[in-house]
Amino acid sequence: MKRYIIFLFIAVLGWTLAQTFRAIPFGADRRGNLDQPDRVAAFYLKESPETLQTANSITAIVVNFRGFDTLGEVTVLFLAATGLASILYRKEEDDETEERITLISSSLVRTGAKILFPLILLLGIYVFIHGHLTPGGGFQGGAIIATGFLLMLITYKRFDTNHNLMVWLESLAGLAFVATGLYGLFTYGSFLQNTHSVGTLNDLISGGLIPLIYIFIGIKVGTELTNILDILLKIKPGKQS
Amino acid sequence: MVISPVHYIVAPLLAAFAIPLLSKIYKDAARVVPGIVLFYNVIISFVLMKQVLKQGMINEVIAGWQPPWGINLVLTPFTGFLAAMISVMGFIIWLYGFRFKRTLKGGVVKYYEILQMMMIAGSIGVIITGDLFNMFVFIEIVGITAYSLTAFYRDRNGAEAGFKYLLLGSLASTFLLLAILLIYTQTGTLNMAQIAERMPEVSSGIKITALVFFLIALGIEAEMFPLNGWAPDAYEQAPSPTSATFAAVVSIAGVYALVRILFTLFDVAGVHQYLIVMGFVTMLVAEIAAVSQKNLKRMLAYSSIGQVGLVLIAFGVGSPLAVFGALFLMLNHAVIKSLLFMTGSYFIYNSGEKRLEGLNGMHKRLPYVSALFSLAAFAIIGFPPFSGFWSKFYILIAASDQKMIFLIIGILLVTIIELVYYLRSVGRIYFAKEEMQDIAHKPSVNALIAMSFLALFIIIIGIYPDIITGYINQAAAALLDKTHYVQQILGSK
Amino acid sequence: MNEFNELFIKYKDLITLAVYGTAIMLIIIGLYAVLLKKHLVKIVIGLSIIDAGVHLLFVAVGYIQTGTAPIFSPGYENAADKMVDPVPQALVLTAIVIGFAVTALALSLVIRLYKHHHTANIEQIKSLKW
Amino acid sequence: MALILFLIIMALILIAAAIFAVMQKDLLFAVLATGIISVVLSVFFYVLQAPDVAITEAAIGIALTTIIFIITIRNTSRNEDEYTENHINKFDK
Repeated sequence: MKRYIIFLFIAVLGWTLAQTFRAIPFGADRRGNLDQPDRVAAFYLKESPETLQTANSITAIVVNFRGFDTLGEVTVLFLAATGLASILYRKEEDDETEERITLISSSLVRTGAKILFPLILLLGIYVFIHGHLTPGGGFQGGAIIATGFLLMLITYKRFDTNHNLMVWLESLAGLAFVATGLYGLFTYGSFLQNTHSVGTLNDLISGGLIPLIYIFIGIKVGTELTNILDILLKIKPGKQS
Repeated sequence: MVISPVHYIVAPLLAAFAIPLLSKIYKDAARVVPGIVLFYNVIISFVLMKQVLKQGMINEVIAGWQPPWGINLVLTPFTGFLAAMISVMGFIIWLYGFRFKRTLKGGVVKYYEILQMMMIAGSIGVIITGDLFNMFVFIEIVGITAYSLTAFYRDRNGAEAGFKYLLLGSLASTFLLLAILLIYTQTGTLNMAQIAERMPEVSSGIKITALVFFLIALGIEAEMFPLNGWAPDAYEQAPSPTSATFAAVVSIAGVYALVRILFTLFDVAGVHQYLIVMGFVTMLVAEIAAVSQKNLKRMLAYSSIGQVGLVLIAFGVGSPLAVFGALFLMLNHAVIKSLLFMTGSYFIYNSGEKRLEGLNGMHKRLPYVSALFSLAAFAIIGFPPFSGFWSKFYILIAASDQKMIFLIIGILLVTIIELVYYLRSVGRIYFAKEEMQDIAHKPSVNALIAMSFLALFIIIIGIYPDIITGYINQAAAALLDKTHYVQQILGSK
Repeated sequence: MNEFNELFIKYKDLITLAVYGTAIMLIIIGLYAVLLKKHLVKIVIGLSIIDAGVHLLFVAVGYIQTGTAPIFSPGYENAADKMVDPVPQALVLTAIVIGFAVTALALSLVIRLYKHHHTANIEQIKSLKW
Repeated sequence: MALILFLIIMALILIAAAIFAVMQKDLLFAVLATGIISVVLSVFFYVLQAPDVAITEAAIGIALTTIIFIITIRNTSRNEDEYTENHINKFDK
């Protein structure tokens, strides 16, 4: 009985979605008037190269126009890592030896990982430093860095992420993000407000505080994701409580 | 330094990011710092409240982009009132739980404190933001912290309750995202004031779909029937200060989000009737379920859902007096229900028994706590001269103004149900025989202060409701005056 | 990209179906898994499939016929009128990261439940009333 | 024409992978199917002029989500239909 109700619900939902999105034509221009913006899309497309001198308008939105969302999002990730730690891994209580599981252990892979690791880190750093110019940015770069650490974590049993350093980096990056926001609040009267000297479009140093904030986001996201992976990899399979 | 609404969010965030570092330097940082931050929030909420009542509204712009282009934080008398209420409750719950953390070992305190503090900060964020997507982000912050805290005790039921909550919560966020997407395609903006302004142009099909999605999503957050399956388990399994926070903070934020979206964004007829019906069903089902509960915290949880149902009914009636009653009830619910959870958890702590039998004869062991519990129980049923009486009274008056006879009968009926199960618990405390045990756990001083403060509040408001009615009146007026809200935010372009 | 634009206009219905239809199908399939599957990991897989569908829907809604990516790289400084809507993309970035956070938390709860019950089957776990 | 065909084939792969992920009893393969969903989805994003989203989906969806699922499966059971014979949970209630 419950099964059929659920099927009915899913069918109704699918039908509703289909009907609704038929009224929203695919590929139509919904940005509004670009010269005198009446919708936010047009406004962002206009202001991002003009006022902010930021080539990647998505970066401009994520870091500046809607930077508060991003602060919240970084917090969500931080809280997820905290929650994960509280649910799974309690050093003080479990008295576990800090031994990780390794998924792969062929020597070829290990050598490969050792070579790839710095390259992946460099790629990640490149991605978030150029976040305001090319596609990519803090989240992407952070995720790439975490992938690099992941590679090391699953191939080397004794690879240590230097937990202390990670905690410091993560906290300081988060604090620096908030502090940059507060700089805007105290200098210009609005939280996260960008500086007025924004450079010129498509220079590496352009967009005012945007690249700086994106670097903080990159470090924060990278360390948080690595932290999450580290916690998950430290679970002992088969341990029962 | 000028105090502005953004401090509500920034102070807890700074603390949350700094606690892992600070606790390396000072061992007790994780326990002390959140208290300082939450107390700071209490202070700024009084300063800001004063300012709001003078100016009518504070509209703080983030990143220097005026609304509707950027994200803005709005403090009206309505949101300011709720934010102040949550801040005060947050601080009191912290004070109550200060000793509780002693029983936790080492590093776990840090996790608990960060999550608890951010749950309160996130709820304030939901309330003060003026941007739809930003509200989604804050709802996610509250959600993530709430799931983790529900599963905080690492027993089997905790994890299960947490998983259940997470499942419904993620479905809620899916529907919320879909609704936001629909609204965005039609209005081209995410600012709530501008959406409200442009809503009449939206075609009715999409409007209804978006409304239904919002109702599903926020119905889950606001514990509305039949989407509240997560609530009793989460209330039961969470640590006691967290249960109190769920009642006093999270449910308030959920109801706020629902009301803000229905009242400000949409102009669809029939929403009020829907709220009345759903609120009534929620209330009735929850209160009937509460009677049959054998577990104290579950009983309180169902009672909590019932109160939320009554709040929704009052919002549904929609007249200024009813909204006034609804806000008053939200305040009372936050204060009284958290007092019930606080005292109730001491009973559980002392008897080691989660079931109602654990209450037997508690007045001998914990006379003061028992008195507080009974006081709160009487207050929530609505006995004069406690504060709970006034909120119910105003809602009944508002319903009778609208000639809603069935509603009045229904509310009175539910009150009788409440009477049954609360009196039953109080009766157990005072008249049932217990198998004697040694006095084990006296409440600590900080918990006593927190609980006494709440009890004092209940009595004082009960005798002199005028202290608070002025504020609530302005808050209700601010919620209902939609055009003023829109003009104030968009006019400051 | 010019060739694509002509084809786009010609086969608009087909492409609309391919994009919107896929997104809605993903949401439906994911919802099926979440509501009817019994294994906890399957339920979480369902959640991530729903997320994928919603994200696709966001990006699809922001797409504009003959549009380019909203990046003012050299040579495209004045090409704003050709650019797709950047807002849904920015929102999706946020949503993806939040989705990952929720998935990680969900899986940690799955692991914890398995440790307690030695099963990940929801029917064997229900010790609370559902 | 090739592009249109490409798009449609990708859409079909997405749906097929999703159905496979839901129906497959061996969870490891189901998880790999969600990985494929992420791969195709990021190509989809790229075609729809969203390179930023494509990179994010590639980094988070393909690598990180898949690995945390695999870790979970390692710590739980691999077979969906597996009913445990170990009825400990009935005794220590």
